[in-house]
Amino acid sequence: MAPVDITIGRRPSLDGALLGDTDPATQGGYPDHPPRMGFFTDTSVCIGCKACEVACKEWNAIPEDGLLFTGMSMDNSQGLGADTWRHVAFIEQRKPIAAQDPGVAHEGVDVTPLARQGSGTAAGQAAVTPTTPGDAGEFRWLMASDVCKHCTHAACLDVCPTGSLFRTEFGTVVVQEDICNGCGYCIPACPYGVIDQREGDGRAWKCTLCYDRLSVGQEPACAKSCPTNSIQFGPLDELRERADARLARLHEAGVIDARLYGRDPHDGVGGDGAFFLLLDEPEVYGLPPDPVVTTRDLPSMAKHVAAAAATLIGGALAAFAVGRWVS
Amino acid sequence: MRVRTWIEGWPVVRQLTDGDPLGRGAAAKSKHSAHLDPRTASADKVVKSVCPFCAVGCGQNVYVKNDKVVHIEGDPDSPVSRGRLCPRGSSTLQLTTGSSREYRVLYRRPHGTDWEQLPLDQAMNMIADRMIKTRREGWQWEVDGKRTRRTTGFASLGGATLDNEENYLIKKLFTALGAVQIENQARI
Amino acid sequence: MTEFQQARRSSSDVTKDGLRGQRPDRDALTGVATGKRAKLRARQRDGAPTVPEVTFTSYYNLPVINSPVWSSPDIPGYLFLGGLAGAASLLGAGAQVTRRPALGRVSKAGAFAAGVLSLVGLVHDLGRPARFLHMLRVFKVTSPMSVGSWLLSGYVPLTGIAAASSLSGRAPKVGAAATAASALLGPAVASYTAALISDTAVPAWHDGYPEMPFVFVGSGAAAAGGLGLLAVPLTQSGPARAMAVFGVGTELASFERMKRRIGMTAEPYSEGRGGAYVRAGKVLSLFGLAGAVLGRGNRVVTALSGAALLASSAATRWGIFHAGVQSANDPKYTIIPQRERIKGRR
Amino acid sequence: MAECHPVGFQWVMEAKARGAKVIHVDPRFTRTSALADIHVPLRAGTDIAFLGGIINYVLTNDKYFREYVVAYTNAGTILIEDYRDTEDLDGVFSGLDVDQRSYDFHTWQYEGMEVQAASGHRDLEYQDKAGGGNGRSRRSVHHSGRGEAHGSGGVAITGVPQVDPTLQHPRCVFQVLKRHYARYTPEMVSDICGVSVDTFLQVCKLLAENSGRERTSSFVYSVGWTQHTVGVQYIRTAAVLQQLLGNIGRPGGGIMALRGHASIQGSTDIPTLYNLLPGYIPMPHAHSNEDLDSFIEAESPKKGYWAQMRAYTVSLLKSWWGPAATPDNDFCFDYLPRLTGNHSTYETVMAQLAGECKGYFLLGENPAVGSANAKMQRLGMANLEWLVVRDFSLIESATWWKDGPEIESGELRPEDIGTEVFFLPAAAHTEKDGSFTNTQRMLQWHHQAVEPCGDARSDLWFTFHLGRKIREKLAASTDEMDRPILDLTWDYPTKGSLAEPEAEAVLAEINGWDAEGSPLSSYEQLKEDGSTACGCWIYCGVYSNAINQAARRKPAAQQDWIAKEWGWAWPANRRILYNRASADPDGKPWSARKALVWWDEDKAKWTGHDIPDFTATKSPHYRPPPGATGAAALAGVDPFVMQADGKSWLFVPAGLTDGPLPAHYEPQESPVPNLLYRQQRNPVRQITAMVHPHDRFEPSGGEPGTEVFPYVCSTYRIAEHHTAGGMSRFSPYLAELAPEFFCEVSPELATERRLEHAGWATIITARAAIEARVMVTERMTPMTVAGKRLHHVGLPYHWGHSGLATGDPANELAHLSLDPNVHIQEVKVLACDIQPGRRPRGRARDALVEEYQRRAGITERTGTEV
Repeated sequence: MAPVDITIGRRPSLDGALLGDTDPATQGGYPDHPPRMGFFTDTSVCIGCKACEVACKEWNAIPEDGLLFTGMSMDNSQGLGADTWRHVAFIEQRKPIAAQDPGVAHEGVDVTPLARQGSGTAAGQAAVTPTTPGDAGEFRWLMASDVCKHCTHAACLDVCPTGSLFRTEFGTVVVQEDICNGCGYCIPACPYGVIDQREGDGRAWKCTLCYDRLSVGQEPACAKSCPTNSIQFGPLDELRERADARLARLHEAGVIDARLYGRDPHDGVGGDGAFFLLLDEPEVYGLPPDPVVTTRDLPSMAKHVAAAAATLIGGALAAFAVGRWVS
Repeated sequence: MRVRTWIEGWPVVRQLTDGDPLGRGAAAKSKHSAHLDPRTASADKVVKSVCPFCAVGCGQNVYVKNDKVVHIEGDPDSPVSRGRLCPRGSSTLQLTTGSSREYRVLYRRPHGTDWEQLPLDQAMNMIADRMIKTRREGWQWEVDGKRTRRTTGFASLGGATLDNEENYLIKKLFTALGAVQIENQARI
Repeated sequence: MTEFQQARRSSSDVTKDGLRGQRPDRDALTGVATGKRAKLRARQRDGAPTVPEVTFTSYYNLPVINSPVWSSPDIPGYLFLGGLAGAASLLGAGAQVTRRPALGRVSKAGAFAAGVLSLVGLVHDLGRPARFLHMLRVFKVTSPMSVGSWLLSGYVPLTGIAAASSLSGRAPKVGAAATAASALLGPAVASYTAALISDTAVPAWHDGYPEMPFVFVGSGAAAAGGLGLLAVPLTQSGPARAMAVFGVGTELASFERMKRRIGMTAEPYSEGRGGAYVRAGKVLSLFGLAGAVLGRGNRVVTALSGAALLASSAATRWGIFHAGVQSANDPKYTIIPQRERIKGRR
Repeated sequence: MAECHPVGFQWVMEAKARGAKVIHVDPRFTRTSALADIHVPLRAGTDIAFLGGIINYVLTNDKYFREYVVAYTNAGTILIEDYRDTEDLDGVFSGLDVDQRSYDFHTWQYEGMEVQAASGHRDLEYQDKAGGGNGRSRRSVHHSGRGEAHGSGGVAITGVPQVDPTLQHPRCVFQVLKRHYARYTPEMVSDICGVSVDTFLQVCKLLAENSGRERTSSFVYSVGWTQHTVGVQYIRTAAVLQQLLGNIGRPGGGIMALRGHASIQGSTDIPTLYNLLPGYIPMPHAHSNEDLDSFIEAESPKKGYWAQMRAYTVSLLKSWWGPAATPDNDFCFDYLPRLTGNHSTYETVMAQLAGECKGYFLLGENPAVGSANAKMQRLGMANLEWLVVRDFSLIESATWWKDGPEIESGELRPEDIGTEVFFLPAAAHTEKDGSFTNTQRMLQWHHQAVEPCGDARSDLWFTFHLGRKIREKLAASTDEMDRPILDLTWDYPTKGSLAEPEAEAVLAEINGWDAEGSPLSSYEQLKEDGSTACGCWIYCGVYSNAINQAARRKPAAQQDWIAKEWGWAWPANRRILYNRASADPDGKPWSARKALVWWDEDKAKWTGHDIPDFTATKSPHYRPPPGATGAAALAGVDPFVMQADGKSWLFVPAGLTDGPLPAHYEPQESPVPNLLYRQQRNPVRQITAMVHPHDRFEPSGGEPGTEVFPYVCSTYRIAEHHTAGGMSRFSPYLAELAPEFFCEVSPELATERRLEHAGWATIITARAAIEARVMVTERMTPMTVAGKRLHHVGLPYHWGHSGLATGDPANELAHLSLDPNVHIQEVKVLACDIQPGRRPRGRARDALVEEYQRRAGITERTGTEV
């Protein structure tokens, strides 16, 4: 038996294990790894065709996710889950993109009372496809393809007790179907509501960023299908550069609402491996405005747990100390 | 030996040995993950094809393994589509290999209330017989004194989803049989 | 025509030598190139892009995060039983030291039974129960469930040995060692589940993480004390009575503190199913506390108060469980605090 | 386009990235609108008014590309004095025969010339040319329409046109055009289309600014233009505009048809259509003693490439009847069945109902959902003796006898339906070799990947073996009736255990061969003497050098953007038709930044990025000698080589059944009167053959009862599904994306009719009542038309009762009033009512429709006026 090698030098630094800008593949024990790969989803050119949803399902053989007419504009898949790994959101708004002339005219109707919380109204309670209130004659239809963010600091991966969720050499986060025992911990841990349990199967499923395809140098199925290049795949560094240039160009062109989401390596999850260019606040698309990886607070939690445990011991000691008088 | 392999393979041990003390990466990788074999890479052959849905004509690569189509995706070489497919094109694998496809001849007899099965060859003979009969019954040598040499006994509809070669044979055969009511989606 | 528009006029030429200037930009700029409204927007382009303040909105009021798939009674039961077991192990060890054999038997047996049942609950809730052993595939300090699994896999056998020795009277030294070891692990067993639920994106759970361990150990202590009051003769139940008082006090105080501190994300602890359970737990614990304190000499009242304390602990865990689910299912609990946080940073 | 052709839309985005402006004109705000620069919602059915308004703008503001117009169009050609425009006759052209509902186009002629109808219509003049004939046969020819024959152009002219290059002559086409569109003012457009004057002028300016010498603009359309009673004229209006702007034959120009099926272009080129033979050669009509010579004489022009029609026809007959086709028997020309009028799919349904047509093949088509007035389709099928359905799954057209709407309502019982139904599973494109012709006329080969399973077979297999069996069964026949089938060349090689015919052998026959059997490489090699055979002359060259050119797949990255070595486009692998027009009359590119093909003076030939759609060595300075015929009769400045005069036509002197210039008519059913003319509808729309109790029309334009159907509904497609759903509703991944039939309405209409978002609504026309889930959305906008509020009801039409995603077919609502040129139904505009809640079940459903008919005072005469 070879001597167990626990050389310190091969260990990644524990700095940045839970927060901050870091290289997750190195953190994951891949000293020589390919560049970190990711998605940049530019929603400003998304046409909402849903090719990504179907291509993803075809490649990964994901089950059908229910036949439900939702009334949520053209979105009948509702969100990411165990059986939907790419999800195209549709939002109808009384807002201009920039100088587009949308042609619609609804001067006579006030949509505000119809859509109480704007686009945030549940479709079943609305009198109209929920619309963000705004000026009459303004209109835009936002579409955005959502996906697992492959966080730099991934809560799902951190809390997984079996090692089913693991960091790949590409810096992505993948669930291993031969390992997952369906404990379900990753599901509420994800700040984006991405991963979920498959009914009848019991295991947790989510986007793998087509780990199998990446391993032979092929791009993920969704990015490959995307007709308008809204979903761009590549080394994360390149994507970030491209996204910055794109944002600057859009701002210059008057698309003032444009913003990057998940691009910042100093945000609550250390930046996303799959980040987005959005045209409105993240929550409009169903994304959390300021997600934080829950394990960022783990050291503090541990301290509180320890203090509570000590308190319990103290309580027990005290109980026995006073026990002889109270019986 | 086996025990040793097992112990060395135990991720908890690998956490210590493989430079992944937190067990979040290399140490946690499973056997399955270590031997992923994407069917685009393991296919026996890649067959060049064209999307069967709309008329844009996007290129498709059809991946075949053990004489089964295992995947279909866009052909990046295509100047039409550059490898991209829409949701319908992306569903081609399901279209061609999905469970909704019928693989048996079905027959409904006149006034029948359900399908019956029929051997293909028998069905072909029955259809040929009916065509000969109906063609004859609807035969018109002349209409209003002018030679027509045709039948109006049977008609066909369809072709826009078919190959040029198929349309050619349909038009050739049915015209030679004297049929004129040959139509397709182009009119609709 | 604005300068920008001029620049945006098609720059792609088909010359005799081929295409020229075909990719001035990687992707199309949408909704910017028309004349009629360009001026209107041009004004807004001056200066840095500003994003207008928004009030709460969401995507069709759908939850942002996925709700836990954990089911009741498995998981709230697991939380409850883990607390009961951990605190009972301490009572068992104390009983051993202070020579209260009845209290020892009940507490040790209780700890073992609760430990086993909590494991059963955990395994039963797995999507793939047959893969329970995968829990020991890795040891992850970042996963309270991983740490807890290793903890329970050491702790439960120890409580079993302690209980067996105590009930049978055999191998007293082994029993004593096991009792001591389980008492060392007990507080961790009673408290780690707080980190387990807090270490999620569920607003009501995560936001409460500083107080949650105290609520949990308090609740566990109340339950373990309650068990003692229920099943141990008056002569030996003194420490259990004190433990119960300590537990209820810790739990109620910590809970109140937590709710006050976290603000709106505490709403689910007072509303709906979660709120109802929490209220029931509070009433039962006060009832139990009163019984424990006032019914000191009465075996029946003591037993009843013990039962009430056990029930209150369970109700509290059920309440916390459901409140968490409620907070996950309403997007406002995810979005509004995050919005506030962003505002606070500006 | 982003909805139905998303992958094609990447090129729109590419153009946008290079600065192109995208204008989307559509009643509803779609995925395309979301990314367009301007979305112009206009009232469905008013495109001619809208485009006519732009033509008027271009003409009155001198925005047309004068050099192009003068050189390449018939703008200067002078018309005869007899011509009367809609200006003169309040909405109709001269030559209208009200009783016959048809036009005599003899008054639409050029001065001093005789213009023959375009290929499809020349038979109309058969009487004039070949003698004989009577009014009745002429009418039948007329009613057959045959506008598809324009697919490859073609017209016959004799004589020399009189041209005024100054465009000043009062009877020259340009002046006629100017007068014709003068009343299409911005205000009028606004009133008719419901588009604001501002928006309309903005579109005009953008289009005019972006056209001319230095810039080009392109139009893209789909069935939103074709499915009207004036569908052909919609596209004609765009053609007039694009000619005026100089946008034809040039890079970045053109009018692009986005077609919906993989080989719908191919099925028109090699037509499974009643009125055409391969390569747009017309099917012959019944005349007394007609032979090949008189057919060619009547059908073929003397100039341009259509002058060789005899060679094309003889080569086709040789490829069909081989050795049996000899000069002595007219190459078996007599074997071709003859038409006696219209035999289109909708007439076929009427023939089924009448019991005349007893057998029916459905080959990958689902008329029970996808054709207009779906109920009539089903009733027609219920009256058949036998029906053969070939498809992947059990589509509605295969199962209507079991679980169709008429069974559900109790109107029919399976026990009472005598139709014998054969369902034969079809092979998928992965299971057979073959070629598709895409919407750019490009043939692409798909290779067989696997053998089909079970009984699934290709249609090549089915047709070949069916023919083989029939020939065997009739082998002993001496009946003259059976000669054509017995003489047919039908000996294709087969392969594999299933005896699948070799598709490439069929392609070789389509391509054609010479007397030695060597593949031909160009249609210019085709001979009149029977020494060549060719199954489709426009496809000649696809198998040149015995190489399957359609299977060429040189990667895009290894060639220029024209990608000539990917697949093969007809004719002769030219990618942009009439590209001679990209150069000026001297052969130089109009602009250095718009160079496509040009005359190379040194090499004395045409060269460029694309293959020149022109005789390669014909100098721009070539002028035809007197008496020249065929291609030689065209000058070096005549880019439109399929036209007998080499010019593109602003004014169409012959070839269209409903007028030489497009004029706005209201749809068959419209709540709005025609504001431009007294003539409400297209006077020659095809309607009379279709009058049937299940196909009643509604009152229109303010007639009593119009108010019963106050809304305009339009059927269309969405990205999630494919046409009638046979290829999408049975796939879970597509079904879940759009699981139910829904209608789209504006918040205003929802308020007016108390429609509940995500609830149910019932939509009613004079034909049917259907139910749909309601999508209330601001994407649907109310319009002000003729001073009144007008609402649209949007109806995606993909659903039926079978498959995973189900719902009522929108086509139940449609009627059978057709375009007179091509017999396409008007499903893009119908008048309807909408009410909250689900439709009645059983007999009550019909009762509701009858109640509406009664309230609107509908009789069999309603809506049938000229």
